[in-house]
Amino acid sequence: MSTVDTPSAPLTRKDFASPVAVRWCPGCGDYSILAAVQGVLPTLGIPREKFVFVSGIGCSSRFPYYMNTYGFHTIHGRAPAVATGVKLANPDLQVWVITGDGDALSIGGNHFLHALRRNVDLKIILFNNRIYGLTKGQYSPTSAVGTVSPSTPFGSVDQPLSPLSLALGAEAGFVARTSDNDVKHMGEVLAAAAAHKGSALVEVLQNCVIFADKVHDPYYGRQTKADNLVYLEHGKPMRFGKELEKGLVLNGMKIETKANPSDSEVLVHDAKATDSTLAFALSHLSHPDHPVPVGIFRAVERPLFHEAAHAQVKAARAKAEPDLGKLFNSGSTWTV
Amino acid sequence: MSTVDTPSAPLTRKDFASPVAVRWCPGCGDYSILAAVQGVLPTLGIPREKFVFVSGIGCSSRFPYYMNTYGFHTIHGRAPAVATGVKLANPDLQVWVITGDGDALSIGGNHFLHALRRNVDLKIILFNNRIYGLTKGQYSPTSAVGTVSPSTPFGSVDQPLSPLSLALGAEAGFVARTSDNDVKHMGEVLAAAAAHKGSALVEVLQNCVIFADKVHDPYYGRQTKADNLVYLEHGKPMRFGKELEKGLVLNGMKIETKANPSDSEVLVHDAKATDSTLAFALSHLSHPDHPVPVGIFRAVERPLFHEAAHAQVKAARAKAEPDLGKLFNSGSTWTV
Amino acid sequence: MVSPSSPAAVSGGSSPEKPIEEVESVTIRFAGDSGDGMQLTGTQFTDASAIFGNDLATMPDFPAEIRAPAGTVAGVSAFQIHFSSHEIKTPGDDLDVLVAMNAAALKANIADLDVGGILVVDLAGFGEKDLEKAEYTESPLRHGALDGYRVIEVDITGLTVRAVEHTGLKGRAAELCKNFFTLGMMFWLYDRPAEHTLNWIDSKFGPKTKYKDKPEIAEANRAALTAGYNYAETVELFSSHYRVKKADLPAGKYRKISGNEAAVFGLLAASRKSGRDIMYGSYPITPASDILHGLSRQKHFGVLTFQAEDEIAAMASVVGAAWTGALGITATSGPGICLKSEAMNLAVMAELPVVVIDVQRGGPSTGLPTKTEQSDLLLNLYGRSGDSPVPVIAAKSPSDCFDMAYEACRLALKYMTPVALLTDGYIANGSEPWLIPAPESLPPIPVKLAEPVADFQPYSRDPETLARPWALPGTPGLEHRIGGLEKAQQSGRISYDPGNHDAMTRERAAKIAGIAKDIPAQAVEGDTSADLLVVSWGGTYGTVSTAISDCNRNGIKVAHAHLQYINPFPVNLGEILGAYKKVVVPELNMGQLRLVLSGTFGIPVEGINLVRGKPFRVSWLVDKFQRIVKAIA
Amino acid sequence: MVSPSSPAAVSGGSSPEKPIEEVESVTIRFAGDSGDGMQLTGTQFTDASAIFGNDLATMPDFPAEIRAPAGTVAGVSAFQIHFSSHEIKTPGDDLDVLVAMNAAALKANIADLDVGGILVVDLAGFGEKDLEKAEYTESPLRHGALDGYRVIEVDITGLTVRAVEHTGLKGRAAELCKNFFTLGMMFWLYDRPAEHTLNWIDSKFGPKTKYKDKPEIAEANRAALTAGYNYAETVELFSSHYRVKKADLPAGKYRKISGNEAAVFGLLAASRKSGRDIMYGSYPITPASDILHGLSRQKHFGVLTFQAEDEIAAMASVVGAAWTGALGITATSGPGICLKSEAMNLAVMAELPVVVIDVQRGGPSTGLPTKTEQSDLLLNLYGRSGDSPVPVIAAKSPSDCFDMAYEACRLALKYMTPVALLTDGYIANGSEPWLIPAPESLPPIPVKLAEPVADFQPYSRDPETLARPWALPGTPGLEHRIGGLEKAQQSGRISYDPGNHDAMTRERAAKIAGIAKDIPAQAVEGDTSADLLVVSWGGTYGTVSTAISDCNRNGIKVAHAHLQYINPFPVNLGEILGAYKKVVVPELNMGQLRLVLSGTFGIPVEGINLVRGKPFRVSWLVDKFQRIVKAIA
Ligand SMILES: Cc1ncc(C[n+]2csc(CCOP(=O)(O)OP(=O)(O)O)c2C)c(N)n1
Ligand SMILES: Cc1ncc(C[n+]2csc(CCOP(=O)(O)OP(=O)(O)O)c2C)c(N)n1
Ligand code: SF4
Ligand code: SF4
Ligand SMILES: [Mg+2]
Ligand SMILES: [Mg+2]
Repeated sequence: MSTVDTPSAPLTRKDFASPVAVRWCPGCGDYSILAAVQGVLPTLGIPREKFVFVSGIGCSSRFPYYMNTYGFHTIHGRAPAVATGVKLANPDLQVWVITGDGDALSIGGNHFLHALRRNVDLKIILFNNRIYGLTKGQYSPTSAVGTVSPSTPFGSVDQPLSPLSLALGAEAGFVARTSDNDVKHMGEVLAAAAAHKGSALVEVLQNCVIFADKVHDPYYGRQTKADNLVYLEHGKPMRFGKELEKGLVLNGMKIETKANPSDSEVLVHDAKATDSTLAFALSHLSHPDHPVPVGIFRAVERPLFHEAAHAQVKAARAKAEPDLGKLFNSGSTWTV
Repeated sequence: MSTVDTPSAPLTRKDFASPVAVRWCPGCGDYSILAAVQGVLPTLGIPREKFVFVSGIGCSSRFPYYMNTYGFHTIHGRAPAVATGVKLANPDLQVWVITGDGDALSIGGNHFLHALRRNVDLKIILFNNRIYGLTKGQYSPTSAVGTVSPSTPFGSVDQPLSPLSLALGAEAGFVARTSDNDVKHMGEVLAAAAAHKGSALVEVLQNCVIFADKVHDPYYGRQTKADNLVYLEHGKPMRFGKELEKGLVLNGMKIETKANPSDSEVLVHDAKATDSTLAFALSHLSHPDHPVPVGIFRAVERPLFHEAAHAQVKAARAKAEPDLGKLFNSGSTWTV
Repeated sequence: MVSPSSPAAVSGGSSPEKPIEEVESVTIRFAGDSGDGMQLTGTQFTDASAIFGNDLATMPDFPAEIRAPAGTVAGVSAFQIHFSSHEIKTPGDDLDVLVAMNAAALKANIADLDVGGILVVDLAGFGEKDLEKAEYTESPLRHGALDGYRVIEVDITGLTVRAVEHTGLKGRAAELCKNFFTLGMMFWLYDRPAEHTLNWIDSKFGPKTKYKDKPEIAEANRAALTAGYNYAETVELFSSHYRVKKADLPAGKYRKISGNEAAVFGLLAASRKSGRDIMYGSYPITPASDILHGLSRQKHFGVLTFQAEDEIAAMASVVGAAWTGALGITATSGPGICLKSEAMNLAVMAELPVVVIDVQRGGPSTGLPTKTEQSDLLLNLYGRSGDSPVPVIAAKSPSDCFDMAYEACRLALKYMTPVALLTDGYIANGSEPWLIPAPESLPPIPVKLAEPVADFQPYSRDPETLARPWALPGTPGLEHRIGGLEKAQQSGRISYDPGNHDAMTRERAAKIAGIAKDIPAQAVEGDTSADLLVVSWGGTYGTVSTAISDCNRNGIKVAHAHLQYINPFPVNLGEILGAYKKVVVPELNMGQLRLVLSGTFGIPVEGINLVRGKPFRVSWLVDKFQRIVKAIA
Repeated sequence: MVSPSSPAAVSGGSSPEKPIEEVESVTIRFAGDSGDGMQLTGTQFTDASAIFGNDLATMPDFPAEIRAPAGTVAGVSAFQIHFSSHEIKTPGDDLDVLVAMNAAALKANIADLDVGGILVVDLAGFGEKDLEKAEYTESPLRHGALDGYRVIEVDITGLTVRAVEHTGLKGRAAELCKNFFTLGMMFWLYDRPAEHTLNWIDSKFGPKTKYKDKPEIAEANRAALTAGYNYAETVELFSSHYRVKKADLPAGKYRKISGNEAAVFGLLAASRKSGRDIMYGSYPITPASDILHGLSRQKHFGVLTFQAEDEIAAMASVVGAAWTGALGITATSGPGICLKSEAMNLAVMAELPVVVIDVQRGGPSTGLPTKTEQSDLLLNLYGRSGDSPVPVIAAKSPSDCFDMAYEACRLALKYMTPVALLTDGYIANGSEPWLIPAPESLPPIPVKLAEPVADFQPYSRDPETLARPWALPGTPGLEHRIGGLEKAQQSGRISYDPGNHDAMTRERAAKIAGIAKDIPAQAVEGDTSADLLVVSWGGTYGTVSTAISDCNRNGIKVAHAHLQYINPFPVNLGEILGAYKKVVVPELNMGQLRLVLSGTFGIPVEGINLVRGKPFRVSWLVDKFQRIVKAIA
């Protein structure tokens, strides 16, 4: 999107707060994500009217109402498809998609994966609270096996999936994870997603205080964090632990945790590797067997869908005038 | 499914041929896939009535009409969902899903990935001709960028995806690839899929003589094959080339081709690795930069969806009688 | 003051000090913040009244899907109960009593309080902040804003905190008991027994529960209840209290039931009676989710519940299951029906027994997810490509959801067809007493499975029902192939023959039309000598029939035909319609049944249409009918 | 024998030797195996006739989606052309000439050949194998099976091979020229000029093409054409040949156009006239795919074509594009409409300009994908949850698809609403001459975009059209949020207010109903003094109006109203219906418009219904009308 005509006065987070009263449960993780986004947008040098937020349905999908930008609260699971139309119709816009684990991965799985495959230039924020919040607490595709919910009183039996693994399976170019309890990290990751040319998926570990409270605490809690999260930084070794005494090492193609490893053996993160194997392996590290990686797993540019589509139009226009008369009279005609 | 009551006389391929005249274009790759399946089924020791073939819509999806088993030619993209219902309703059946690259990956992407994620015990054969055959030749999600088709006269601009990468991103336990021009290999792979407990995806490189003729020839053609296909066998080194003079080696997490490698450095295939990283890396090897792997990429058992679902029913039944009177009178009642 | 621990102390014995008035029926609405436990309070009051022997109807009113900030109008949750000594069919129009736990609750509900009605407010909910959140510039409790009501101001929260002090509970925890204090006041006011509630407290927080180490909780709730009861009695709050006599309902054993509960029971009953296990595939959506929740707790009935990835998969999975021999069932609301239509159409072509329940909500699009409406009728009748007839039936009340769910299964299995069952958010969440049937008394649902024959014809038809045979995968000798392409008559093979398509289209239509022979003739209630016939359907039965009784009682002659079967219509419907000068259809939509009636019978039919996300007000209907009758004369 | 290389030799100059008869109109069907090039032969004959100046109508008949084995009935491909010296509107009922290139083609088509009609068969297509594949036990050419037809047996394949020998072409390659030999025979029989075809051969295979190094191909085709022509003339094949005079069509420049081509042109014209670029999102489906194909070749008109992953994404993407300022368009067939309904409903709520084209095919479910039907009318009118009105219009002929596509865009943009445009497989693939309009002559399509204002109200309404403003993302000062939840009047914010929902529901309805003021009044054709009014809609115009002219010509009085606007109906329609003793609606469905007419106007309406996957036969309709008129009298 263009960054040409930045507005006279620099924007502040206030400029992005809509007049509507925010209506999530007190303590919901969505608040801090909203704050993080409102903190990042003013730093991008893009005029406010060029931001568009498209969402599906879910607690998370109420997000656009709280942003003083263009916003479209669409239907369940279809936000990436609607957003694709928005971006194609006006490539000059920066289009954000707000979605949940149910919205994106359950009913919306197909549009989610095809938007990533085509590399439509969308910034997708997936609020992963591992539950269906809005419909009062049914389990979701990211819920652990055995999750007791209104629809699974005896525990869920579906194997969950990782949004990031699925995204990489669909050839996503930018894939990241952050958490609602770390506003600074959210800000950095969201800024990177905004800067990335092409579709960018950001999974936010989000807490639903009502239906899945503390679901992420075992790894992102204040106490648990140090030993259970590993921060990925391009070019940096993958160390974690209170004294960074632990590290991730490679055994064949398997990533394992090692105590007090030498610098040489610790895996160094390469977010720019064209090959997505490392990112995929990292996307499968899950609690409790492994530390949960947060940060940017992959940031590789791929051809932009809207550019390629518009290039064909430009090329065609360069060759021929849009002349209706010519069109009507093409092919064989006769006069009476 | 049960293999208890095998029929008196052993079945032959004839037993699986339906009376209906087969209606694919002369030379279509679908014929040999049909032959391969009809060759494998009699070897499984399963009575004919226990086989069910469920398909979506497409040339490939006509398949069930040609099988003298139970068959359901459903609607476009929904076969995995229909088949899930079939398997849940009667776990005793061996349920095969016949689908195409458009049917499974375009309109049906969501059901495809969720069936694999849940590990529904379906044998999915994906006829990948990299085109929409039935609707006369539009490009598909597996068509190369630049594919000229009726809907893309200036060439397609969508980046394609690999069905196997996507399946692995969805946590698929059994993932394989074979080709319509190698009936023996098809037979082996299909037999392994049938034997695997859980969902099994078999991608068949299939030639559409009408709309994408020879699309696979650069790597599976009689001439090209030796240098461009690598046969994966569990525990065997990944060698290829006329004299097996080439091999796949690991460079960090990247798989590369090396000429005349030593046995020690050649990657040895491990289809049973619980970690799907190797399979994922292999699923990304594509022509012309790499040889195209065929064979079984991954064969790892995961909990069976229908077993877990029925276990809950069994457990509940063990605890309580299905007593309507009790049900109606549960909770607080009063008498007038 | 009686010891809080003795239930007897508060059990209905009317107290001599205060006069007690007989009243016929009463409507109370408990309104407060989502966090105030109003649904619980209402339910407890309902149970007490039910057990006491009144007839009753209730209507919860949840805040819209979103969680609203505490104290705001959007966050108000309410529960209405109408209880009576005679038969009633609606939760009532105007309120006799409104309980408002805070300013927002007052603002959102005061309009419905009858003139002269009792308004109970918790003063603790009318502080500066509360007024602000409710967007009151000044307190409604002052300046005579509430003149004309019998306002009763009580510091419910404060009194509750004190009443539970002895248990050690403090702060928020203590305040949370205020709904029981309120309940106690209402128990006294309407002379209700408290046993049930005390037992409930015990079962929920008592020694046998996970709260066994927290006896103070049970104790506090008991104390609050008792304190409220005694407070109402001692303090000069109410000039008198009231008694609503037992209603003389048909003898038998009753329970309270909501529409969604009743649907679950009906489906389970049909499964048992037909001997076919249920495969329930669904995707959560308001207000249908409770059917999924309810069925998934009944796995011992052999029910498989499958939470699919979306409505398309949910529908497709039950079609597959039905083909395989299960009773395939799914439920959703409007947006989900849109998504199910293509796969439901496959079931029409494949002629398989599936039941599709549409718990209607406000539309179009996401619309008003938590509000009721009847605007999916045409969608269910005609929302599929091609000529695609399916039976469409509708439940008329919470308990009727049992009968109609049962009937939907019977028709699906007997005629090998998808069946659409319509309910709505109002009857799905509303509840009423249900005379518990004896399982033996339910009509049988015989099921005939195809048996191996020489040359099996999947599309041969039963001469009487026109149903095709049900041949289950796994049966030796019945191997066959079906699908969504047009089939040849009898053989079921693909056929592009022009004549065959025409014939099969007519066969499918005839099969559904023939069901008319198998359903009850249409009954007419009210004054059949009237010139005006009112035709209604679905969840409006209670309000419409009540309005019509009122009319007839006041000498305004009106006849009433309430439809439970919309496709096919009962055989005698045309005749009935023809017998009246004027036919009017009141609907919670813009005139959908009206169109179908006119379109089917080629006669003029007038509509009364309202889409406010709520049931009709009886008085509003009475007025409409009155005008129309006047106009005819 | 004339030199094959000289076009003049075969250019229409009638040959003295044989008598030449004048005939008014002729119907020919070319039938052969999918591989025989019958579509090409038919197209060439059509072009020649068009250029010669006849009026004409054509109808291709492809084999069903699946590829059938060569030589089987399922694999037969046919092309029918009706050409005339007077105005015609249908491709004809009975055939004057049937060309059958093999046994299967004969079997599949002989039933339509008129008694005494000419049957041309290629003997090479009647060998053992061919008869077997066509499932003939014995050759239909023997045993008088074909008595009553003028059978002309020619070894077309053999003669063709010999005729092209000199070019060096052999075997299959040589045989492939047989369709040109056949064409040559027909050119002679109906005295058609061959220039066009000779030029076509040149443009396709000539020196300027990729075949320039294969001159033998062009030469062979020319030779075959000439040989066929000369063969027919020299050998005693036909007793005489025929001439069909020029028709006196309105003066002007013409081209041949199919419905799908015309739709593409109409959409492009609307885009130019409104200044809004098209965003076309679609998913391929028979018989709508050609609109996607056609538009994707016109990118220089600023068209973006997006082949989505499914119909849901296709619909959703155009909704997003329309919100962003594009003219959002999608097309599909029945099953796709089912899938689009939820996202289309979002466009109803969001009030955005999108056009949804349904090229109808045989249903329900997958049905008869390559056959025509009119059975998606109710789906388009009512197949969405809630009260969800959209304009529904229908094209009546191939060329009318241009006007109606243009009109659909005009309505969508002017009223900010999704518009449903119905065509069908018959008019989409059929073609007719089109009097090419001057682009300047097309009505303007003004578009007003919202401009920044102080307190922008996204749901304020234009007093005249009730349309809401179109505020494009990217415009400073118009930032706003919309969605699928009910909106407050004016502000467009979420509103759960009961009164607001009722008011907004009525506003949406009033906006669409108001379009009636903006569309032409309904015209009545035929004999307006009749007692019988026939009302038709969509693609049946040609057959129905022809049948009605025939009736009136034979003194059977029938009036005809053909509807292009079904929602809303033209303002004067009710009045028209009221003016006749009887109203009858012939439809290629089980009575969908009939239901809507009765339902809307509360009068009895009778249906004539046929679902054979084909257009009506004019003679069949005439007979029906005749009986009805008799019955009235
Ligand atoms: C077509 C359709 N089906 C179902 C629903 C009901 N529904 C709304 S949101 C939702 C799931 C929300 O879960 P998620 O996407 O994780 O969002 P969260 O509320 O957790 O933020 C469902 C099932 C709907 N609105 N539309
Ligand atoms: C809902 C719906 N949309 C579109 C179609 C049209 N359609 C039928 S098959 C098909 C694609 C087939 O491609 P693929 O799955 O690759 O199968 P193939 O024919 O190549 O074997 C399409 C678009 C349909 N039948 N139903
Ligand atoms: S239900 Fe959960 S996700 Fe939804 S608003 Fe409340 S806390 Fe947040
Ligand atoms: S079109 Fe292609 S895929 Fe379809 S039957 Fe013919 S060759 Fe096979
Ligand atoms: Mg969630
Ligand atoms: Mg394909």
